[in-house]
Amino acid sequence: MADYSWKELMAIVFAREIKDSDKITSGAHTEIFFAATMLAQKTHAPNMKLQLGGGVTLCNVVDVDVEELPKTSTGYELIRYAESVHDHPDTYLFYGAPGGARYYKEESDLREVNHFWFADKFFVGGIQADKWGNTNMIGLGKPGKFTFRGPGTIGINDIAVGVRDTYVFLTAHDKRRLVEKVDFISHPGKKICRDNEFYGGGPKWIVTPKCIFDFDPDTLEARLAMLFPGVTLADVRANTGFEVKTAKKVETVAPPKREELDALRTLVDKTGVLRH
Amino acid sequence: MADYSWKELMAIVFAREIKDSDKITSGAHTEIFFAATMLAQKTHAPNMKLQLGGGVTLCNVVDVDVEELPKTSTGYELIRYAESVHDHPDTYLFYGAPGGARYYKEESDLREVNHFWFADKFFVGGIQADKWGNTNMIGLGKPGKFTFRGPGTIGINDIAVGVRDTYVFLTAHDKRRLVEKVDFISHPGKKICRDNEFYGGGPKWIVTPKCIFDFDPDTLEARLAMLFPGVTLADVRANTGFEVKTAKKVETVAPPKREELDALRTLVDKTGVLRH
Amino acid sequence: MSKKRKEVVASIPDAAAKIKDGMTIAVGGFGADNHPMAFVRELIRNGRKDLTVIASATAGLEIDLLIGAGCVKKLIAPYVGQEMYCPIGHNLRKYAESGQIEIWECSEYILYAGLFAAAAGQEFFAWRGGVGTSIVELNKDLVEFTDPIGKTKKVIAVPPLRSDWTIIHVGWADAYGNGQHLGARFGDRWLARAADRIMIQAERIVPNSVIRKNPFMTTIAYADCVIEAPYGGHPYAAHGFYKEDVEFIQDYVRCSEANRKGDEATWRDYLKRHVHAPNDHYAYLETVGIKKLLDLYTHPIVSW
Amino acid sequence: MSKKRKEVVASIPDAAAKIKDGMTIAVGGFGADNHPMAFVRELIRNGRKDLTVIASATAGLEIDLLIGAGCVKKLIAPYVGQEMYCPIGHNLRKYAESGQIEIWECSEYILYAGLFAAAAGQEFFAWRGGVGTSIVELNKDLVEFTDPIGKTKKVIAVPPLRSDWTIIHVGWADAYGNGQHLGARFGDRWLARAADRIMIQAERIVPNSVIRKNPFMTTIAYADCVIEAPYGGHPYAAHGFYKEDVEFIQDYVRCSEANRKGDEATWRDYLKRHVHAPNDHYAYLETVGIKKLLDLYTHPIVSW
Repeated sequence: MADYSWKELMAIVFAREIKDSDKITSGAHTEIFFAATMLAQKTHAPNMKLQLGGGVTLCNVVDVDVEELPKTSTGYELIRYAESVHDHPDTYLFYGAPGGARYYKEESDLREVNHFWFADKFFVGGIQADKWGNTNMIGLGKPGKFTFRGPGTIGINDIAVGVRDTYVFLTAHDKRRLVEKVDFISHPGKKICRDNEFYGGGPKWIVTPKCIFDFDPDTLEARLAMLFPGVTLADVRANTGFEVKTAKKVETVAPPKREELDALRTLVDKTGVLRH
Repeated sequence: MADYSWKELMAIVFAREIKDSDKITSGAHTEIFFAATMLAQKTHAPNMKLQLGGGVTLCNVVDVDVEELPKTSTGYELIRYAESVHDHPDTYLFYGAPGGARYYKEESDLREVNHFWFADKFFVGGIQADKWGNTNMIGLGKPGKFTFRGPGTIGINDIAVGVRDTYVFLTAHDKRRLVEKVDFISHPGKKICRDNEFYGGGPKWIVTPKCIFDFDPDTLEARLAMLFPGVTLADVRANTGFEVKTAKKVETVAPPKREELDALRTLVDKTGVLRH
Repeated sequence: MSKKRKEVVASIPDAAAKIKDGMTIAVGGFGADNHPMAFVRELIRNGRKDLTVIASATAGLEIDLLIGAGCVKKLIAPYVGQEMYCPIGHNLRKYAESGQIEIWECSEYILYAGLFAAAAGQEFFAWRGGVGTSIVELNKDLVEFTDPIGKTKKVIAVPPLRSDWTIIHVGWADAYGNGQHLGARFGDRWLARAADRIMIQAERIVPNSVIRKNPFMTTIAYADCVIEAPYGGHPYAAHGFYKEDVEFIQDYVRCSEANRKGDEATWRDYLKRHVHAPNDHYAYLETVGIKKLLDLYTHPIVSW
Repeated sequence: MSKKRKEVVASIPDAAAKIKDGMTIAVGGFGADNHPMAFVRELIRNGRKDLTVIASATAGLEIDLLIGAGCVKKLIAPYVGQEMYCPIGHNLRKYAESGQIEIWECSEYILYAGLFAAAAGQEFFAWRGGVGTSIVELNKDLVEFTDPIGKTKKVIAVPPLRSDWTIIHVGWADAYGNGQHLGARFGDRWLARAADRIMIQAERIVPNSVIRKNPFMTTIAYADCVIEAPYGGHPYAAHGFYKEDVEFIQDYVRCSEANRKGDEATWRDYLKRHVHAPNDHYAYLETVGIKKLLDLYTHPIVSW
């Protein structure tokens, strides 16, 4: 049995994705993404700009002791990590990328801009996701008749206009959640983003407990890119509600290294919030 | 010779206009309008809400000693009178009247709303004003060719959309300033405000060193309403660039009473900024 | 010679009596923090109904409670839940799935866009977010149009969202209605600016001189009414004073889940225990207990 | 194991060298307060030209100086003057009336609308103010259209206004680019948010721990470059440090008025005395004199 929890694995996988020049706003699943982002700042990305939670605390924890991993995204204690705090609506005033469209080109010099804006990466949840990466937080059913009411879109549609990459994160992998077509779209997938000339690229990944999908750059359809340790392609196919296409090479996500786990547990999650 | 200066007279005339329920933002001619508004708070309008200057200091001086009348509208010392300070753009976030259109009806219960919004009264300057109350801060000449460049519109056009009454204030009265038609419109008169369905009523008065014009409620044209002490109708006619119509009864502005002057000089303008 | 300034302090019952059936109210706070719970409970005691409720951009279970108590006719909210404690409000689900409440579908910034339009006195606010989603299909008040400059991109016109009263919980306020948050402000200032009238629920009323020490920290200027309610945010956190009461929230989640699943007795009992039986705010606090309240203490972080 | 954070402090010459001919810069402050004058003077020393300058909503003579020094090709400003000291900037008049600068005609909120559109990544910002005035006639970038909801009222679409660099004077900042105003913020935050890159001119650089004491007072987060310039706002006021130098400003007004009236020698002499001859910021301060600088002291008002 692995000596790490699923949440620890997720935090480490996402921390690896983070670059020193990134501007990141945390979204759903506070405890995992707060851990991932704080871990990245404390290890390889000390200049990554980080907005935590609806209190819009711009945090840097490189030289600050994280006594306990925050469990809610709105708590007063987040201010201990903050260098700047803003009204929540102000977060949308940080949306415009420096240089506008120019920012989104690969290797743009504007990537190195220091000031915070919103954002290179954003983590989103969903009650459904489809093969286009459209996700749904609104509910199931039809307009005027919900068979299941979801929590609401939060601000994911607002964010989709400008954020470079979103990461869709599902807490379970089954045919109810991964569907051919979502009932409602709260977060538009890559195709809709492109059709509407958004700067934002839409989802880069769909992450589930079994695997990571990325997107075919031509068709903009989801394709299996990585399996978590111990999961098979057949397992993914059996539990996915759309036809599972695959990337040229499907890799297995590298399990946490000893030093990654040590860093997570000694620098960010001392009390083991993610372990249990 | 009068024992008061013209600026003192102006401050007292405007202070008389101010009601306890008013929400006021000061505009041009800092020293006169700061004096008028502070004087009103210290005498008959202790609950009048007052935004002073571009630092958006919301000030109440009822129980605060005004050591010296501020000479600029942006100074640090204004913060001494403030209970709340905002970013300058935020002032435009206070624009929407409580109740929307309902606020602007006479005797609306919403007049008594306590919270600040922008605004019942605003004082504006101009390099030209015409008989419609259109005023011009942009310049003289034609598009693409200024013979005289004015300072710019500041925000008067923005304010005109929602402010109940503006007071146009000219520092001299002559045919160059009071014209048949302004070269450019920076502050729209009452007719333009009505035609565009603004909530804001446009100018209530045009005030010059000689007289006060108000507006015919039907034609929305300026008409002479009050003369300052010692000024004659003939004098106004001779120095005005449009045909001077008159209100049914042209009154003379009451000179400052002893107690008004005393209050001004002992409570607001101790150092005599307005006297000289 | 100078007249005195008007004070706007009221008791909780007198303040709550200003809210009438059918009004639109906006309720401040965010997530598990800074909700005006003493005021919310008093509204329920008064049996308010047919309210249109504008929630914060990430509403917590304060809105779920109002729904479950039958006060809400229409809900304007981009989210109702409590993160890991309760991903989706159970009463939200019960009432939305049975069609007992109308939902004005929106996202965080579509909400703010409407508040902005109201606060700034504009006919609408133009915003790109929401294009390409189901929100416009679900909310007929939103109108899609084409960018008049570039002529190609789609934009959404969001109409003004105005409340009759906005109720905000702050750390402290003076008697003239000036409130200061001691921690995060979330979207409270925007909810307040779009209000016809503003109600402050303060942990503490303080002298005006405390406010003037740092007027940059004043977040609400000249509210129309101020009530004092120490621990008035319980069971949620109040920044600068206390953290959320996790067990209490978990009890709420359990009882509201029972309600959603048809066990209305458990839910009625919850309302009786925590809203109706204690006849005022201090009687409510007695049901929590002094030690529990004091154990929620958080030490100050921000200095001024 | 942890890597160190990057510090962004630069000397005034190194910072000013980042501004190239033809760039768009925005200059913070308001009226007679909080202008980044040490930086502005260095730009003039460097002979910058063809700049597009976005001014504050009520620009003072810092912009008039840049115009008179020949740095400006296009001006985006709703006002340039200095209230009772100088109702209209003399160099503004000279250059505008002779057609040597282009003016992007706007008002305060049309300026902010453009900054907002840039900051929020929107194609335009819809605003009613300006309808019925000459502004739309004078500024072809503004497009009038009809409210898509109500279908009757006219609205103006304001395109984004983005700067290559925005330069803001603050009270203090840390080495990572976090700045705090010690007094009024005016429109500085909006000028900064619309910037590709942000330059802070700070009266003082302070440790990061000073910033963290009250992060609600941080007005600029993570500027791209920070310079330290004590008395860097002179002859204008810097909130929390010193007031404006009235005599110095009056001398400016006199010399710029002479320039407008054709006496270019007086103006050239002004530039020589106060910009070109002193070869750095401290040499400039020497021309003012220590006693004069110290006499401008203002005592602190805001506490935190």
